[in-house]
Amino acid sequence: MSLEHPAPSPPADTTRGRARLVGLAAALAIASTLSACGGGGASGGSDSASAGTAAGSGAASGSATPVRGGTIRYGHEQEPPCLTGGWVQEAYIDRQLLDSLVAQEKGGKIVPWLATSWKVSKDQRTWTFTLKPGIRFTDGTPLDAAAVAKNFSYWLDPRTGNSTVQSYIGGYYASSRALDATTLQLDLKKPYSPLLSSLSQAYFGIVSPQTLASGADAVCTAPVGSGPFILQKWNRGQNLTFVRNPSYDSAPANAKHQGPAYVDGIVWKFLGDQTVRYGSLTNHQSDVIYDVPTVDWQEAKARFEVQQYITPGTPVRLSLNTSRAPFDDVAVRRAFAYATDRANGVKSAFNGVIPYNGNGALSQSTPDYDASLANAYAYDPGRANSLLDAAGWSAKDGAGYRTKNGRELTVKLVYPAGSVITSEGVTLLQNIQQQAKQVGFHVDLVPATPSETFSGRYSTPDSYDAQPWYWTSPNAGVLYIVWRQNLKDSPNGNNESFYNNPELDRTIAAANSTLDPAKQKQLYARAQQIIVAEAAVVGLYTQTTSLAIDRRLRDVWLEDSQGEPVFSDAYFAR
Amino acid sequence: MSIQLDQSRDLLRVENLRVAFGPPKQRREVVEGVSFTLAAGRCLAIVGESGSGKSVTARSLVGLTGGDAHVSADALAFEGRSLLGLRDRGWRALRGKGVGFVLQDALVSLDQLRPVGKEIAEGLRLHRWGTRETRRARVVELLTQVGVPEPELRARQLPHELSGGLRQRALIAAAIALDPPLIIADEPTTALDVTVQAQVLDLLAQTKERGTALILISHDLAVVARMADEVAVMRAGEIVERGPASEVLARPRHAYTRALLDAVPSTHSKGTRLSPAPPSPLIREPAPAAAAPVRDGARVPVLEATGLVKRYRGPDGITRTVVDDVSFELAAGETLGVVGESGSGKTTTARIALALTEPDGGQVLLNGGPWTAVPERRRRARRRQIGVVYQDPLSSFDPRWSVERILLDALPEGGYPGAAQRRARIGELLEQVGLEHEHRDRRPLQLSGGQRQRVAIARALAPEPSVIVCDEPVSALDVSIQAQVLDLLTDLQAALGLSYLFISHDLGVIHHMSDRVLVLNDGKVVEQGTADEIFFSPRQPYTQQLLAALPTLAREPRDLAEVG
Amino acid sequence: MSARGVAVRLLGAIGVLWAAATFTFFVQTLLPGDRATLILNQESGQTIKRTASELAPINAKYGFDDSIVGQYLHYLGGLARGDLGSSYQLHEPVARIIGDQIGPTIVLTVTALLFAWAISLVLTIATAKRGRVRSTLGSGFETIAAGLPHYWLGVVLLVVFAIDLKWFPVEGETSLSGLVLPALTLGIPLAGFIGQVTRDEFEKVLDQPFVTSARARGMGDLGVRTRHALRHAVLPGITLSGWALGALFSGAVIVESVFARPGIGQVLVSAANARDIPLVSGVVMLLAFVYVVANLLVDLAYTVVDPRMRTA
Amino acid sequence: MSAIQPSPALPVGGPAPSAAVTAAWVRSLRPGVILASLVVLFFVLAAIAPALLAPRDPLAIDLAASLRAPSAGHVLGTDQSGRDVYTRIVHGARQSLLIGVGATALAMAVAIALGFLSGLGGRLVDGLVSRFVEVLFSFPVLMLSLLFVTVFGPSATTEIVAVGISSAPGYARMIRGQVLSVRGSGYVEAARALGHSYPRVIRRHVFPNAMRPLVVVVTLGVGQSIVWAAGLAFLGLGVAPPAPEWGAMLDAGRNYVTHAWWLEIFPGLAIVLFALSVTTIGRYLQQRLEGGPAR
Repeated sequence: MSLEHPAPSPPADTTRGRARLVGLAAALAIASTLSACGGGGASGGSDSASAGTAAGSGAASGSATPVRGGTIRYGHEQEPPCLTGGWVQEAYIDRQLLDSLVAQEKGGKIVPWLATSWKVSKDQRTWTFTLKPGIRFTDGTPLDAAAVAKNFSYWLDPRTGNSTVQSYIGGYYASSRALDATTLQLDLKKPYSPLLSSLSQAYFGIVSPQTLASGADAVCTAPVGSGPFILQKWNRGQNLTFVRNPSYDSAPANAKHQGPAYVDGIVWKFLGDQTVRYGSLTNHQSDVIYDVPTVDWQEAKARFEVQQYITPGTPVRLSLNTSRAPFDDVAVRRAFAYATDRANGVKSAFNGVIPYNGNGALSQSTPDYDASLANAYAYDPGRANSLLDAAGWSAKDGAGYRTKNGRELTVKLVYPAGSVITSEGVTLLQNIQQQAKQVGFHVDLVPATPSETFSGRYSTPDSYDAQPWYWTSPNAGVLYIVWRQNLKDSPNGNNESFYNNPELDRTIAAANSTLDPAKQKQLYARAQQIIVAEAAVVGLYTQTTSLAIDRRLRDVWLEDSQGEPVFSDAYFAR
Repeated sequence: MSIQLDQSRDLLRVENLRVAFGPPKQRREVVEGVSFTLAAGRCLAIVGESGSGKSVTARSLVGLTGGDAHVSADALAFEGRSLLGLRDRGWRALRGKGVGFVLQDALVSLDQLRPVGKEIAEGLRLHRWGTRETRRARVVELLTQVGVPEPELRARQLPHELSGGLRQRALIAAAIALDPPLIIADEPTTALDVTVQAQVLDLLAQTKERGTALILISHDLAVVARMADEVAVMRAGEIVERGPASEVLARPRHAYTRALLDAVPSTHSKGTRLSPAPPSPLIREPAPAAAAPVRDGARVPVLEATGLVKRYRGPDGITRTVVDDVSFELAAGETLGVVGESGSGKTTTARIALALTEPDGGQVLLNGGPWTAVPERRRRARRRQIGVVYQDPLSSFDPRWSVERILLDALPEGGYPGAAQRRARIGELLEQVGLEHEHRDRRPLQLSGGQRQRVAIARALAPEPSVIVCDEPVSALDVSIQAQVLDLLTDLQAALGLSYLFISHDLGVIHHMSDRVLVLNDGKVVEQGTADEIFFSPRQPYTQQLLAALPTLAREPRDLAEVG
Repeated sequence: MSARGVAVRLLGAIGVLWAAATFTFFVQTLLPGDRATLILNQESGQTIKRTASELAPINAKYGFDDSIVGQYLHYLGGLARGDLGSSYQLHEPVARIIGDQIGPTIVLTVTALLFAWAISLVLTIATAKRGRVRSTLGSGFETIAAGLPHYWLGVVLLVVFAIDLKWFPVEGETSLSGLVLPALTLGIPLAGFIGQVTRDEFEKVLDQPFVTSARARGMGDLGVRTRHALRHAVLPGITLSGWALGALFSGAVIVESVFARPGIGQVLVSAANARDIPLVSGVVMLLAFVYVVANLLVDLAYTVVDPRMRTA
Repeated sequence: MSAIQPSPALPVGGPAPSAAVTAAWVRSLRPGVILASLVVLFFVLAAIAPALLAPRDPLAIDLAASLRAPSAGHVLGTDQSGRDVYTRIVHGARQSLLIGVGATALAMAVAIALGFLSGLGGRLVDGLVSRFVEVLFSFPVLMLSLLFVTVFGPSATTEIVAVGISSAPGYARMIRGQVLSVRGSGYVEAARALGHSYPRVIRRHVFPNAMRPLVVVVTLGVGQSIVWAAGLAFLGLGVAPPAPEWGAMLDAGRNYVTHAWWLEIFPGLAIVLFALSVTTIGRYLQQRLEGGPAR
């Protein structure tokens, strides 16, 4: 039993809500009770999470003896089309099913998982992993070095591959082979220091070779791994059900215990509507939910155990299209950054729950983040005006927008609606639109449907001026993915600013290939400074996820590479 | 008076019955102090035109005047028990068991979604008569009693599967199911063909003979003449005359009763005016001898039909011949009456004559020239030579249009060069049909039934035709209005030398109007001849049967008295 | 119905299905944007432009390199064999996906239809022609109900009765109690529509002579309403129900989203967003089929209520 | 003598099934009709000259005043970015009404073309058009709208086209029935008997009379179109923010429903109130037109 929290009791406002509502017309009833709920909740626990870690409002960890049994009802948000692939939505699920070679701890420290130890050659091009012996996939196939090698080949095969994996190591990977049952050798074309950190992500979870052999459909819908849970059924549009892997014995070193999970299984529900999701928790239909609505955060902190995870990698930021006017002019890009009070806009849109990230290059929780850039381009409309005047955008049209040679200062801001940018994100964009209007920018908000987004309609240089996106990554190596030059012979679709800077490219490449932490940090900082100085992106907020957990459920934690919830240590307190 | 019976023997006593509708402030009196009594086994007929309050009077006797009605009376007693202040439960006990009620038009008076037998058994069930089994037997017995053949089968059928006569019998069966001492029949034969009407009246007479008292509501004096012991004539909510049937019908004392009786067209009324109204003022002099069409130097009929045939394919895929080898001639200035029961092919014949329906065989010549056999394009210019007046004038007017617009539309194109002339012509037409200037701007919905029919006649006259086809032009009108319209048609014929193809199911009207008569049955011409030949010496059995079935005032009052 | 009637109807139904499939196929195929890119990007959560070498295997796998007409004929061929194809995005046969999801949607829509009928009938019987106040209340409710947007009503019901009062589950449950709020959300506006036509007919019927006949036999008001008037009054509503089923499926898309219920609505929205042509076409075909069946059922119900249809 | 016609005729299934009305209802709701007219007038005025009714800028943000409950300063409260909800509802009327009216107009145009083609064409044309309408009918409104939005992307035009096209078949059926009934009416026959040409009869009788009941249907349709269009916006397929539009406001307000109810309740009330008002007026008109002018 936790000492910090009283035994679970019905939430205090249940009866209050009922008493108030009886006998009132529905609409009025909502009015009265909801406004009553609207006030700030009692503050318990920390308001913001520390960088790079999961932070809870006083998680009840390990203070009671774990008990076996029970099924966790988890309310997640989005349902991905496939269970494995390269999207973070798939990673959340994979973390329950698959084991990776290594795990990353708070602060970027790498700890053993399937690999008990590893070493790297002097030229940093040959990595040798020693695997834990005797591990089997849940279909009975042994998890040996050959199986891991097959996974690598599968990911990097252009016909079957995983393009996210390819983004990370495609430029470095040469080959992999099993030296013996427990020894895997990985050969690189050039040194890549973020390798281990990258491997800690669930995209690199090891799938049974039998699944791989069954083809893409099986990999998508029924992947078999060696993880703590086994996929039982996928009820499309509704939920996934997992059962415990009874012979699980390959938990990462940072797990709270080794051996099979305590609970019997998980019902992984997809509850896209945040009101429903949070309501499901308050109504005791879920034991834990993902992404607590920011409006409910204060209340949730008082009623539940909450955890927040600030995703490392890039923050959610606006990529400015440097390949065409008006953002081909660095002065205009800077002016745009100065013109918008993003710090307050974020605070308002996200109810003060999600932190502002002024450094557009890296999220504040990423190792090697340059904190000195946190307040880059603080709101300064005066400066924005003078920059624009100097850049020739000095005239104004009837609507109050600036013009240059008769052309209006228009920014076509395309955002992927419904998936990446939540309604709160849309609120922020509207705030930015209005702020930018004050200095004469005409920001045209264009919501892109998921179909338009993913079919690449807005991925060409002539289709937008600004676009928000993020890229989760446990290390600063993500800079290589995002800022590698977009060249004819080696295109880089992830460079959404179409910003080609050989110096930046070299700096990042050098950072990626050095093992000296101090030097590496310095190089990454240099890269961040270039990006920020050039204002090729404008930082908005950190991609932040959170959990709210019923107090009966203990020891749920968010792992550190991407913030996936880990349920293998969780148990229901009696 | 002899009808003042001993009160103790009165089955029903009504004193100063008043019925008003509407909320207190806008209350509209519909029945204003009606009094009568009825002894067991007697028949009282309440006669009146629409709006006279006769139906409301009947309904107030069973408490069915509706929600916003206000009913009061000095006395309202049935079998010595006062009905005043009766609550819903009391009324329900009375209805069906004490008083049977028969409405007109059985197709809508029976629930079309339920088998006839269930409807008949309903009254039994409601008054907890017998068991399900005995009720079923009783239904068959009742149907047999009212003369329905194959009663077991009929009991299972739906109203629309039965003919109008059978439906009316079923309705009577439902009313007499519990042997009530009193039957109220509200226009029980109005929608029926004359032969069927006779059968239904016979049935009611039999019921009466078994000792049931009868209140018969009707607009038709002839129907009443046959049945009633006593007649009450209602007008505007009051009884204007009441007395033994023989007295009232033979020697009416009240002017209204007299006017009503005069208005009934019959074999005796031919050549007389039916309405007291003076002839149309425009028609001062008789028409110049009708300009008859001439062919090869000889006068030819204005309308000449030879061997007309029309077949229709029903939804069941069976082809029926509706008009079967019909031939006739209509001479200039003459009226040809076409008479027949429903389904005899009268209307189809009229439509073929108008060239609105293409015949499958035969043809019609108009004023000596081919008419139905030429394409519509060539007919169009000649259409002004033949006009039409329908039974239901309302539906023949575009509801959006005013009277003036309707008539303007009917003026021949190019016939009147200026707007002023067209307007003058319309004024003339209105005057001819006896309408006022103020009616110009009215819409059809704002006119009374008689006025509408006058507008329809004016429209038919507008293109100055030589022939007018009148398809049941007075069937929907009250008898006094009917009289006015018939007189108008007669006047117009005299003044303008028109020829009428006059279609009606009403033998009296046909005899009154026609020079010659065509009797149709099942699409075939049964008999053709002058009106007097047909009516006074019919040769064909069907015609004889038809005439025999006609309830009529023709029988001498003395005969009636003997029957009574 | 005659054999010819059945054949005509069947042909008509097949025509509707074919047209629905064709329309959907071409609308979806001719959309701008590359389908192979869409498939690749959705799997990796990216939005990038793909290289030809990346796209080639996908194009080959799904036959996108074939001509449009070729793809269409291939699709039609599949349909003729009863094969709806396989979802691009979910990697499962369309028939199986639909089969899994259609159950809850049918339960939802049918329950909603029943609710709608129950509400409108009770309301009609209790308020039609029962004095000014009562009938104004009844018809007022109907007018308001008919104008209520599903999504709004759903959110209000959810917040009041599930989140605040906790009388019903908040999400997803396929249990009976979980069905109440979604079915009410769909059923209340429909009850407004059905109620309006039923009330109108009901009031007309109460003025019919046969009702007077029944009263003249001694029948009471409730008896007249339930035994005679009701049966007539439901006829226009039954016709309406055929139309309503389509509207209910539309509404189900929204209601399933508000209440996080499984069902075809959610599948449809995500499939349309993902341009999953086989799946969208499959759902469209299904709805067209439901429409055809619904109309048959309406005819059948009509015949049951109105025996004239049997003998005419 | 009543001339009640037994009518086993099947009622026409239309998109606006509320097409039925009773005299009692209308009479009893005269004050309701006046009230409804005022509501519609208000929203029409809001659509034409929103600044007159709500002088504030519907887009202007005030981050310091976010999520304020209704008060004297902001009668209907403020949203997340401190924008005045009342102002946004008033300014949103234009977009919403435009979509409602536009969709109904489009539906009518399509339906009139199809309905008249069907009603006046021969058996073959009627059969073909009726089949086509049948196919359109088998697409539920939202289904067709989804397809449209995925093709053309979300915008007011898309919403108009989507909702318009998908509600057209119901109207088309109704117009066809109307044309057939007018064609078979007594006055058309009377006009033919007078020798008027076919085109003249169509022009002077069939067209205006077949269109007559549409006034009502159009009124009812506008309300329903707005409801459906708002449904699309609710699924995130509506017009682009921050343009104020009722459906989009509902969509945005949905996440705050437990904390800032006014964001969800008031735009919803605007839709309900407007739909209710046009329906009330439509039914009143129907009574007036079908029942004829008072005597």
